[in-house]
Amino acid sequence: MIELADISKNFGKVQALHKVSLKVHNSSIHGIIGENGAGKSTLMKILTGFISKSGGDFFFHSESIDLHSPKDARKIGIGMLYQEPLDFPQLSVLDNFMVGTADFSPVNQRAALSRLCTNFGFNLNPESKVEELTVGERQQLELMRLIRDGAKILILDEPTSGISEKQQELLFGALRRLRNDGVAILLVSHKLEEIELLCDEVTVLRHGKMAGYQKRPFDREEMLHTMFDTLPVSQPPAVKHIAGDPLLNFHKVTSHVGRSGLNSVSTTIRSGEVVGLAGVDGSGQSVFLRSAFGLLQPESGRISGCREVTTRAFIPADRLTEGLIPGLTIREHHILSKKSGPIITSKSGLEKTRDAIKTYSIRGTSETEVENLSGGNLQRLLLSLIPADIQLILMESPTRGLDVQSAAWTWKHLHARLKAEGAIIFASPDFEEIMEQSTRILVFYNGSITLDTPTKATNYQQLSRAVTGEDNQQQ
Amino acid sequence: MKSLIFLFQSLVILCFLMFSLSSSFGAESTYPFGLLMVGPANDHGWSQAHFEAGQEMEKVLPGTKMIYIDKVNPADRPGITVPMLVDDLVSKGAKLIIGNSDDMKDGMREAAMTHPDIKFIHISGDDVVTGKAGVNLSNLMGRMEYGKMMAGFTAAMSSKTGKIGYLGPLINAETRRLTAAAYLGARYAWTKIRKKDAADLKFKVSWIGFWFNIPGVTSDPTLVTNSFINSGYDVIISGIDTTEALVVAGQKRKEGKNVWAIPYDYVGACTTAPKACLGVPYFNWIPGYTQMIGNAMSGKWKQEFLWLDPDWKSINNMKTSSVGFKAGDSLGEKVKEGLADFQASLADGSLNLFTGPLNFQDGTVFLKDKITATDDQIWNLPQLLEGMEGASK
Amino acid sequence: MSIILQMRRIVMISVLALSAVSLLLMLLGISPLTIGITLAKGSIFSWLKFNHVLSVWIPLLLCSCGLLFTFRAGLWNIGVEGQVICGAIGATLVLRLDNTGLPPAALLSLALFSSFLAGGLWGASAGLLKTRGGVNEIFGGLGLNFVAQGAVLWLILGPWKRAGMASMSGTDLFPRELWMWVPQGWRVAPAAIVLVIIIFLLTSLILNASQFGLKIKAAGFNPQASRLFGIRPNLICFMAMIIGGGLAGLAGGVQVSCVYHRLIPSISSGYGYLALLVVMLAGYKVAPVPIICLLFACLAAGSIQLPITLQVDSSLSGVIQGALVLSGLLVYGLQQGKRRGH
Amino acid sequence: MEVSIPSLIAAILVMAAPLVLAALGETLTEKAGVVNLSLDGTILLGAMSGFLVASESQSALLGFIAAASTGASVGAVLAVIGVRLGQSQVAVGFALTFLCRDLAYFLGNPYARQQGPQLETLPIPILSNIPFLGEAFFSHSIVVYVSLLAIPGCYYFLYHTRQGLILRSVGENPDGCWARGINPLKVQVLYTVIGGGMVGLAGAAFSLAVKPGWGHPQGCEGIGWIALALVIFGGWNPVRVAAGAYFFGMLQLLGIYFQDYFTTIPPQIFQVAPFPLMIFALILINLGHKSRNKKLTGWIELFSGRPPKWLGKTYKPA
Repeated sequence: MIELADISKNFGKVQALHKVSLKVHNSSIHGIIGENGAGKSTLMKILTGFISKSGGDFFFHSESIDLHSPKDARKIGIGMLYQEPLDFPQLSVLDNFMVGTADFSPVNQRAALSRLCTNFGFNLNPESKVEELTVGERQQLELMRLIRDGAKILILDEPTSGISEKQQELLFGALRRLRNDGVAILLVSHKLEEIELLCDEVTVLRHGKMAGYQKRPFDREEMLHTMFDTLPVSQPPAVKHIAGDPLLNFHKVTSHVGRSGLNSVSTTIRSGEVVGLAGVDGSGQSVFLRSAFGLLQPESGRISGCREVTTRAFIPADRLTEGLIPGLTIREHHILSKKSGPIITSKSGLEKTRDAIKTYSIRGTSETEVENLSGGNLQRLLLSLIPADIQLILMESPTRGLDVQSAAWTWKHLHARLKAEGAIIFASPDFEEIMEQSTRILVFYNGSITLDTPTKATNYQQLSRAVTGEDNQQQ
Repeated sequence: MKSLIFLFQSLVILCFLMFSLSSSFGAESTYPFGLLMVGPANDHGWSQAHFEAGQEMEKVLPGTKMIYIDKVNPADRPGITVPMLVDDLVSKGAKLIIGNSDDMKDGMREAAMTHPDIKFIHISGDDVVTGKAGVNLSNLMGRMEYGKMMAGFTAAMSSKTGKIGYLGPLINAETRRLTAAAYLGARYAWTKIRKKDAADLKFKVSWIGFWFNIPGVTSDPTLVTNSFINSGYDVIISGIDTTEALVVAGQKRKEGKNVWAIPYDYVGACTTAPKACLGVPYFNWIPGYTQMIGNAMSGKWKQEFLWLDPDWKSINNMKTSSVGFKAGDSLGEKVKEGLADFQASLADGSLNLFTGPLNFQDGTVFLKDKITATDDQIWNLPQLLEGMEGASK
Repeated sequence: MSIILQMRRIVMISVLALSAVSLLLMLLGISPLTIGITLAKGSIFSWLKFNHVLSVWIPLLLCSCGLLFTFRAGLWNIGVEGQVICGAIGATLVLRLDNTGLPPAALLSLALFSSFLAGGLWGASAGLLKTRGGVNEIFGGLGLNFVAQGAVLWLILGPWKRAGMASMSGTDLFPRELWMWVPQGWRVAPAAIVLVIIIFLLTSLILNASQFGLKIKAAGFNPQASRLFGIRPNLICFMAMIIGGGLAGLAGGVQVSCVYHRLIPSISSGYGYLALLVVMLAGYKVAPVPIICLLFACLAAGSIQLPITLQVDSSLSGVIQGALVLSGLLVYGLQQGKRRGH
Repeated sequence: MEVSIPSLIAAILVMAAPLVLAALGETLTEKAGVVNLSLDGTILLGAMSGFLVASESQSALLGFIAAASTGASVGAVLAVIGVRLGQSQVAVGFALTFLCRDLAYFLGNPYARQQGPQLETLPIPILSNIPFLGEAFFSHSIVVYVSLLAIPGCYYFLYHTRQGLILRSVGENPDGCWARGINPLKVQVLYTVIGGGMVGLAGAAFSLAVKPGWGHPQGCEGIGWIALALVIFGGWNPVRVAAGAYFFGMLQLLGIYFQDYFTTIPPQIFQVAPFPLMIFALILINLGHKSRNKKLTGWIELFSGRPPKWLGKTYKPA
């Protein structure tokens, strides 16, 4: 039905996709699996016309075509179900169903909606507002809209994150049905379980390249193996700290922020620990970190421990827009991060900034505005901004975008400055990093901690199973 | 930043160059005078009456030249004050400055102090009487009471419902005096000519807050007139500088309502809606200006408080009469005759409407029986009169 | 940004705006050159006229300084007009006090202080509406403008009206000794000039060279991230609103004590709105503000000459101001679009 | 003053007619996610151009067309700088407000206080003879009828047509529209221009019917800000927005009647009243959204609405 041949995509110097080829056939479900940053979302944006490819060919029924906008993709029957449904929360279900149809007739459309609902066993009230629906229901609505629009190729991005088991069953039922009706389906997922349940074939992406391809029956180990890096089966942590007094205590903390929120999370972080948070993006790690820093207030439960902001530091994943203040210079960031006199002279913070630039080898001058720094430099700047007396360091993706040396350097620094009474909590999509750097691992799945283990006591296989939801019996 | 400063400097230099190239404007006249008007020069009202009189001066008094600024009020010209404008006019050679609004009282007084060599005429003020003015400041006003009496007379003669609305500007001695005069004229027509009961005559004043509409600051005169007419008032007498009352009355007539309006201030005011216009009491500033400017030109200036009468022989003579009443097209013949008689009795002094018994609005006695009011009592009328509706203060 | 780019920007904006206005004038058969000469003559070619320019410049610069604070904090403070009015009310309140026994100079300083306080409170209430009430500061500010306008009308027509009058002309004049001192041949109080220069210097010091200014900037640029630096963005915004309102209030105080010597309904003279245009044209930067204020003040003061000598309506100067700001936005937009395109 | 109810209703309808047109135009624009802050200036410019063209051509119709196109052009300027070039819509709208106002005074100066054409009233045959209702509703100029018809028209367009649905969705989530093959920028530009046109019409409604004539001041100054406030007050719902306009018209009129009863309160205060009311409404709306009290929320939902999600933000397609 559709075929991608050697599709590449560059964002400036970054190559997000490198010669990816795959075919999606009628009446089949094709899975795409890969860790964060593997290039899945870029691939889908190309398929739906949101962005244009930099190289390669796109065939539809063996005919080479170009997609310039979502309109083009829609025309040839490509429909996509986004992870965050691209719908209109304030409008009614029926309105959402009708946006963009040529046939604007509420009576017909209402009938079409209820027919589709019955067909697939969904239960939606056309009058209720979409914002009152669950994510699962919003997906159902979108799915029916795509079918009504005659989508021949359906793309689904992480369709099961944040939806209930029952709705998942409904969704899978619908997808199987659609496959039987001749629709080609492309399913993007983290979850091996889903792939195994649904897919006829699967392509594994890694670092923007094709890492593997399998047909039914799948080989699990092989799939995991191609998804993540080939790792030594079990590597001892590079550092050894002795866990000391409790530093931070989470008691049944519940929050509804984010995709999965936090689901009655209880844990205690002790001084001397380096805690790695593993899990699929959006499983609760970022909410956990933000709650720990005090940016988010839990809806119920209690977080206790060192309260003062000055004794903890947070480095978010989106370094520039969440962690720094674009428009301010490196020096200004240093002045802000440290208590100083009310008046800023041309010398204020200068020495400290120069020191930091030197020690952390930041490529820039003290007057460089932070938005002009590259990813690695941003991270080093953020590290340099952490005051010396800090107790708790919270980080998201501490080495994302860094080359091997910078990453190693970063960790050396972090461990070096971690005093006996301090702790580091970091979330990372990279198992390697977690296994190497942490003393303790918390695995998040759908807002809950599903695995809490000393790094020594676990291995790579157990982790990948826990992360993909295979192993829910732990804890 | 340097570039900005550089740009600014070059602009300044450029301006200087252009300045030297440009020829000086205007032929020198021997006696330029300045006119500060509170409203627009083409308002069909108070300011236009002044503007046209000023223009006339250039013919009547050869050698004079008018320099004028209109819309002199803080809403139209934010941040600009009367003394500033006087400075400007003086720098343009003005030897005498006329300020045409009561609102300019403080500014005129201050300007007169800063420019002792320049003569000032403040219209409708009374600084000369109260002794607050320097010798170079005179006051000028016309006895509009007569005009307003005729307006009130005409209104009461024409009204079918016996309800007369008065669109008032702001409340002060002047406006109280004029509304009271209009009421007295109306009551006279109603009781003496039409022989009806004084209690059946409704005379209501609604104040908008200023001499003309300033959106958001004053009440909207269009709205006020509309609500008058919607409540059954069929003649609206305007006391404000602009013609909204007449415009609305014209509109309502087109809708088939039998209503009229009497505008104010300017001889040509009726042209806005001739069919709805019963007539207009107006000021003619030519005699006053001629006298004061003429004296100043010939060195005979003396501080004066001029309150000029109409020329009773011919009140519409633009050379001699300071106050006039121009009958409108829609004025009936009968009313016209009555008006002529009324005017005649005012002229020969046989009728003085400010004669007791008259009570104030709050019931206290203003004038006892057969007593006529002094000029001072009329000028400084402290309240509206009994029988009038509307706020006095 | 490089000087050359900035230079090019200024040239582009002025050429665009001036050519648009010139074209309009030529279509109407008016010579743009004559207009330019008249405006220049009416503003900078005589000491007295320059005094008038200054009397516009002072309150305009005060309002603009206040706006610099709020814009830095990422807020659209549209309520400047109301803050000016409240400042004027605050000053009048003090200047109307009888028998205080205070020397006039002390009373005047007190009046200015009270105007700062009143304006600041008004600004704070817009800030409170935003942080506590969830009312967007644009609509809150706009609403408060009208409320302040209502309050001043009520005061002038009600408790503070002149004896026997209900007029929009304003309250009674203050006693002569409560007018700010003006030397012979001047029309603006030197004290006000000194005050505004000090305020401007303080503003640029605080915004460009102080810990507090840096915090405002951080909270304005990225409120979320500023929390990581221990800044409470809501508190900072609130303080910026107070300072912004206070400075605008001070402008009202100056209007009352130096220009009108009484409270009038249109005491704010539209400076609040004009100041917004000034700061927008300045690209929200501190340094160009006094120069643009001067330019706008020249246009405003010079515009009186248009009807006197050319019988052209004064509103032309407003057209020039508006055209400058709009072409400024257009040029910024084009340049940003280009940069994005690269 | 004794009040005759039908004539009071008639007066409110007339006074509010331009306000209704302007507020509905702004509702359309804002529903598409664009804030056009320039209303106050656009109304004046529309009033001026309408009056000027009408008195030159002696045709009120041409005047209305001129005013609408003037308003549409102002909308187009906002659309180019504020939507296409991505500058702050508030800043552009604000600059436009003052540019348009002064341009109107400047260009219109030669026509100030001149005689110009006025719309005649067109009592609707038969209907206008109905007692009470006839005087109140069916004896007006065409402007009033248009404003009355515009309310259901606007409502129908927004909630019962395909284009209306697209318009609303763009204001909610332009990305979603882009994914459905709709170009949100085009839609935003279109409705900024159309909304501007309606605001221009409101201007002509003033200068050719409600407050006939042109001058400085025209008398319609400040109405633009009120229209902007009404859009919020009415919760972006055309019917409630229009109701707000009539409420405001009533307050204005009552201010004049109240002058007699509350002599201590200047009538001008009543003109200011809608603003504190608006702020109060906004606070209530906010509290309502925060509160978990279902009863309170439900009650507030009755007379409040939420702004379109993308209101005032610039959409940049990926």
